[in-house]
Amino acid sequence: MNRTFTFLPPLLGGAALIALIAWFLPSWNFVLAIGLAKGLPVLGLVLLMRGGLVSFGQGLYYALGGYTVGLASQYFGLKDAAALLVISAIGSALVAFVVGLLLSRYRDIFFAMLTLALSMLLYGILVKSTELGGTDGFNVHGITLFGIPLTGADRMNGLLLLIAVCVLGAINLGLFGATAFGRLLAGVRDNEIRVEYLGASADRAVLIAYVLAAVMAALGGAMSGIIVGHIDPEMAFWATSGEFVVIAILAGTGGVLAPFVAAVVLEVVRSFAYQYAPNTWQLVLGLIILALILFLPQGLSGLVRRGPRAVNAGEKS
Amino acid sequence: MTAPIIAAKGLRKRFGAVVAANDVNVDIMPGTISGLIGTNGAGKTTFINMITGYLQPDEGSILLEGGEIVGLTPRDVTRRGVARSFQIPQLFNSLTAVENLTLAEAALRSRGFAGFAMLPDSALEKSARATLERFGLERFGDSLAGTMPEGIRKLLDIAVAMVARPRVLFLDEPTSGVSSEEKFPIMDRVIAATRADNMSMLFVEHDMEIVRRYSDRVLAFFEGRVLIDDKPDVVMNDTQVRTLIIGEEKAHG
Amino acid sequence: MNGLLGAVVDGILYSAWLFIIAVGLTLIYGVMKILNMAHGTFYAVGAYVAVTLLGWWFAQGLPPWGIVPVMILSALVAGLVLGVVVERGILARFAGRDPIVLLLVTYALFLILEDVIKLIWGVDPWIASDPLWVFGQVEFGELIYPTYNLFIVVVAAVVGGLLTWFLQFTAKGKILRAVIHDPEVSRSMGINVGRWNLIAFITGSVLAALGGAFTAPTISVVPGMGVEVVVMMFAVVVIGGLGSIPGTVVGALIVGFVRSFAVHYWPELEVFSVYAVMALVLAIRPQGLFAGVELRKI
Amino acid sequence: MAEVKPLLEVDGIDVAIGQVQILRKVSLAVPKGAMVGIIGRNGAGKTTIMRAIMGLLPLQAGAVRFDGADVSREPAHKRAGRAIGFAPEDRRLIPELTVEENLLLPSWANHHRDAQERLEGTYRLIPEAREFRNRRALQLSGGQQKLVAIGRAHMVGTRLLMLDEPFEGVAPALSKRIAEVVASLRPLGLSVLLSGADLQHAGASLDRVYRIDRGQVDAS
Amino acid sequence: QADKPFKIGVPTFLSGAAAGPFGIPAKNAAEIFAAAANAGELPAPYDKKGFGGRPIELVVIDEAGGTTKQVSEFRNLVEQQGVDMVVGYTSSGDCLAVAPVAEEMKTLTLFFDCGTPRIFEAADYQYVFRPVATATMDNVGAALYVSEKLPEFKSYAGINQNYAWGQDAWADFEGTLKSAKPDAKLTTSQMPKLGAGQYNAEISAILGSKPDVVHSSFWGGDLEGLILQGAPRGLFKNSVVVLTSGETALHRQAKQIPDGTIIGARGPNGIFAPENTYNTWFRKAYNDKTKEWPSYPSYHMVQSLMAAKLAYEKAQGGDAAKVPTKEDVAKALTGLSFEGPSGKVEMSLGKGHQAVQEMVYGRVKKDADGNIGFVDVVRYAPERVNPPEGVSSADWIKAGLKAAN
Ligand SMILES: Nc1ncnc2c1ncn2[C@@H]1O[C@H](COP(=O)(O)OP(=O)(O)OP(=O)(O)O)[C@@H](O)[C@H]1O
Ligand SMILES: Nc1ncnc2c1ncn2[C@@H]1O[C@H](COP(=O)(O)OP(=O)(O)OP(=O)(O)O)[C@@H](O)[C@H]1O
Ligand SMILES: [Mg+2]
Ligand SMILES: [Mg+2]
Repeated sequence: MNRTFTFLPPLLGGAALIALIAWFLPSWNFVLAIGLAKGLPVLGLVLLMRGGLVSFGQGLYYALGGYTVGLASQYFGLKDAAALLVISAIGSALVAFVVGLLLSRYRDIFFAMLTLALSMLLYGILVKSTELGGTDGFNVHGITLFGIPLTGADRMNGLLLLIAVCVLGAINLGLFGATAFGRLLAGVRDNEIRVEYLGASADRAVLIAYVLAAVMAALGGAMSGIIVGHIDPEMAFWATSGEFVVIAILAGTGGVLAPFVAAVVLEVVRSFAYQYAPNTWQLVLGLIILALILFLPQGLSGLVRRGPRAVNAGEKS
Repeated sequence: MTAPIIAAKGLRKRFGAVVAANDVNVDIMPGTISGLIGTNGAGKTTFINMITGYLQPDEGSILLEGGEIVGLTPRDVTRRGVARSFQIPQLFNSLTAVENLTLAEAALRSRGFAGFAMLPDSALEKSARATLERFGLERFGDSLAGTMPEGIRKLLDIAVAMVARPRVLFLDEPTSGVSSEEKFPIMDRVIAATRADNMSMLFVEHDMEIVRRYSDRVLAFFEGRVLIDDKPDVVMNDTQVRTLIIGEEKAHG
Repeated sequence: MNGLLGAVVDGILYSAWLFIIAVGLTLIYGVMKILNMAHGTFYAVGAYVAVTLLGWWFAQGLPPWGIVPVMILSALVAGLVLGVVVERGILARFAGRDPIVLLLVTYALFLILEDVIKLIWGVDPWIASDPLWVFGQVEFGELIYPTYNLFIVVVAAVVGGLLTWFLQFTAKGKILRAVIHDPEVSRSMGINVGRWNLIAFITGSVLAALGGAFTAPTISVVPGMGVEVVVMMFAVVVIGGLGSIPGTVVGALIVGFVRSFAVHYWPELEVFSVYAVMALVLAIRPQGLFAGVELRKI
Repeated sequence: MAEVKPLLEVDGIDVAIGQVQILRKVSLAVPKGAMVGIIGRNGAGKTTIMRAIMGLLPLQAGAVRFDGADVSREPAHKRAGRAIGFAPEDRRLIPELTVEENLLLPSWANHHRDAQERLEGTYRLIPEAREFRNRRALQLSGGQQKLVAIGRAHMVGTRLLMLDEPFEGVAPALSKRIAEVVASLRPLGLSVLLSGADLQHAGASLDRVYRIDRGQVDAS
Repeated sequence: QADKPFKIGVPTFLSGAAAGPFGIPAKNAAEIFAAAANAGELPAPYDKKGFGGRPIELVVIDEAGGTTKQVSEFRNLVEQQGVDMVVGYTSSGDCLAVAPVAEEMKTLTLFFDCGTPRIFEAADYQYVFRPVATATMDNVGAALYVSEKLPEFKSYAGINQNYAWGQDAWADFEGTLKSAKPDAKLTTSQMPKLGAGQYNAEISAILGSKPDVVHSSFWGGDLEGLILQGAPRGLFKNSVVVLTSGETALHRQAKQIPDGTIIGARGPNGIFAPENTYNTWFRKAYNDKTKEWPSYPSYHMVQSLMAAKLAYEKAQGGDAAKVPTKEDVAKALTGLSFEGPSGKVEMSLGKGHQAVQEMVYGRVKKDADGNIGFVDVVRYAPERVNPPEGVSSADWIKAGLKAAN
């Protein structure tokens, strides 16, 4: 088998496992769903991070996905999840393409901050849009998939759909990693001068990764809107994007499964902290993050990867 | 008479008070190998930087097979068949040597929509290892570029540059940092590869032995000017070159 | 006319406040390459310590002129304790890790400190507003301001002046710049890089706490007050060019004035203003206004 | 002839970077006032030895002694304080400072009272540096940076000067002079440790040469 | 079964800026209520032990973390902690998001403090209630008060937080003035972001525009900051300032709040609460526990819990051994009318799920010792400051506070 596809068995296994857990522990399936929905933007972030780029503004697309679902179902009566997901994906891809034409020139902290600024601009607009509920946002209900209900008592269906979306997203990015553009990202991170002197466009690779990441984030936001049944500007707030970054770092850049695992783990940890340390859950969460960084230097994906690589030594030139 | 593949005319470049190129005129003929020598700071790297689009000359023109390339980006220049290595190697430090070469191949194939096609892992790796072997680097296939010794990085830098199969190749001090007993075998390999593909090549070098042995002609730079541009023997015996660059005359009084 | 004067005065006050805190952030980043997400929380701790000490000071009926030293002392105490504990206790353990991982470490720190603040000071707001009254008022046109508000401008000028003088004109400052650029080579030249890291981190923390201490009397000191601050400071330092002191001055002035003029003339745009100007500056100058220099690489 | 105690003694050191073992049981000695070369092909470990001596890499085993004192656990900046100067092969100047400030940095760091004299000495050694003393380091060509880096090491290295590949990338006229100059430092009691793929330039003046291959050293 | 503890989930802010002014007072109130109820020490008709004999057990969680988190935690409260009822939420966004989930999970949920009228105007619920009034009456009341009580009032400005609470407050205030005082002129409307803390520029802009009245729905640290920064700059001297949620800052900042400032308490709570046995009990119990006087969020909490207790016991129909169904309790709550520490409460809107109360405003007048007192206290009957059933607040205000007729 081609090495490109090695991620498939664990991915499908993981998906089946999550579905099983949700089946046997129904009281956890909402937490799992939230985790998975956050995993999608993280998946995109991890792709960007392979190119050395950290976006502090994936909330922009998370919100875009959520609001697409909300607006289309509220104002245009479109209630079918498949159609909503497709519209979210296409819409955010278009936005990301235009925005990306500017953004793809930026690197490092400047990329991070510009993405942050852009998502905060959307946040500002949403906050001011009282017709859309302002900061309170609004509820989304009655979304179905080809007539099958997804929420309420049938939320297992919603979770299954989400799992399917995650698997497709992960396969998509896994395969992208094997394309020329996908491989180029590592070069962009390491040495852009060399990339240019190989006749390739670093900006182009960044643009493509950015658009893909945006689509993932939008799908996550759309699924979150469907499953939570509520959307609000918080989705575009920097803290939301920041949380994606946190999960992405915990996940590490090693694979397409780790983002989901990290997101779910963090969500479960957070749930426990909320219930058992309501007054100090932030402290607990902070300590756990520190411990994870200390003991898993490569992120969760480092757990399954071969030994650590001394990347730091690369500062030679 | 054949036309030069690269014709640089009247190049000027200054950085504040420093004149790094002062009316530089150089023709590079197809299929030839030129050596470029000069004191430190003479403008050798600047010359390569201007040709490959990293720096824009203040004045002058550079024709690649008759077409103007001043104003093009490094990427565009590279796509037109010019490649280079660097005085300080430019590698993908967190990747292995094999990965560096496959990435170079990926870069080559990322032009246009072809970039979305999936690349065959094993085939790429095989050709990367073959390239390494050609440069005698097979031992380093799986070590990270960032952790390799300087000399190996130099070589890998050249190998990476040659993945694109350019028609003109510029090497900035290819053998500095390489042990002396290995300099010649390495140059042999590089020269063989260039000749095989009928490339033109220009290399900057401080080691006069190498220059004498491998160049068809030699250019000597001094303070942004071309001191002399001639056959190796002529250049090496030129008094100015001997005093200013090789530093022999002084010894002989 | 009055409106304009007010906008300018408010702009200066706001810029001064931004500068003091942001310059600490930029200093820490410059030396340690750590973008400290907990910087806003350090600011909050400075405010809490100051408000506690000030409350005590006035409760004792001690003379009002003493509050400036009290606030400086608060900042020093807060900055030193936080600086030493965090740098030696936590950051040193993660030395050499990827900057992005260090970012996550400071984020964890931010979470932890937010709760630690709650454990120490509770969730009720703290107030010590006497300084706003005891120094009287000044008038600019028709607008009156507590004289105390001008203190922050003085503090900002002193901080900015001292830092610039130190970095540009003293040998120690140039040593620090060497550390900023290349810690390893600095070590082999005989520079104690570990100590400079600590010094830079403490200085940055003290500056954040100083901003908090001088702001404390004018605000209600509440949990979470540092959360928004840190994003604002990121905007300032990014506009100015990370790691650059003159850049931070300019960044603070731009953000301060843009916000002030928005409030005065286009209040509905106030929320957008900072991010819009950040996007605009970056669109024109991708590296910020005063980007650091790189050694020639090729 | 009674063997005097060497100035620098590297005694069976093992060094690993990350998981990779780079040096194995490396020993070498630099007598006072001697000029010693380390020759080895690329990747043999020359740079690693120097970095280990400087304290930039931790030792797994063995010891480094300088002037009789065991400095194995001493941090790098203290070793510089013992008047060991190190010019790395990849130059590493501070780009935003001027050439002169770059040269003065070690003196400031080590509180040299005679900084100005040292500077004059360095300019005498490398007159080129005087020419571009007020230019910022970021603008220098590769070779010019190399010269300044050697000069900077010379500012602090009044007892031991470690030059990693000083002749690489330097035009022949200049590398000859560097060799001469380095040799001329010897009468002043300075010891020099040089590395290179070959040291023909230093050639005759070397008192002792160590050959290193795959992290192991033989004296010759 | 009948003496199994009755578990109540209490999501309220334990961290962030809302913890001090709202979350912790509410939590205190809930704990006081639970202790007193379990001991059977509440005034009649709340004097049965616990909930119809079942001891009350509180599960307090933090409301911080965003709506998604709250929806998730709501599910956890129900499915993992097995709570019988949820009484909580200060943030309107959380209320809006939780309501449909509560309905879906058939969990009795009482919102105790959030203000947005949208909840029961936009949807019908069976299991969701709000036994306190919406924020509409705060701002309608404030507008009525300034237009009726300040004859010289010609221009006004606003400073409100830039989120739904502040935006709605401002829209209601301005909307009501349009009909109550059509010739009054707007000078400037400032909307700094939530938690900004520093308002020098905003204060300058307001001072520069010289309004007669300044409206603010600020709360918590923002409110205190506005008072701290505004007072020395003459904000309260040059204009009459209306603080619709001013009550929470009252005791802490007595020194700074000048005479004449108009203060609201989101209903007849705290200082404006009527003299009755419940209020007497509550003030004493709260002060015994915390050494402070209760402010409106704690009134809101006790009031909500009282409604729940009353409805539960009503659903028992006098049979202390009976465990009523949720549906029975919901039915008992619907349209309930009861009396608590802040007087009479009628669940008369939103098909009996939404309470109305009277609204009270007064102007500060300190005595010689600087203790805060009030003059010109006006009590607006519920129907003057709340829309009639079936009409949304927004429409009602737009129509000049006139219903269909
Ligand atoms: N950071 C690192 N991580 C892993 N291995 C490393 C690292 N740095 C160097 N090495 C390895 O250590 C060996 C010795 O390297 P070193 O740089 O000391 O060689 P050198 O003799 O100085 O070579 P050169 O002449 O090229 O400078 C090399 O094989 C190299 O691959
Ligand atoms: N980007 C730049 N900014 C300022 N000055 C520059 C820049 N690039 C080159 N110079 C100056 O131009 C002159 C020529 O530099 P160049 O790098 O071309 O020299 P070189 O011949 O390659 O020298 P070497 O053999 O030392 O590499 C030098 O004096 C250098 O300082
Ligand atoms: Mg050069
Ligand atoms: Mg080396």
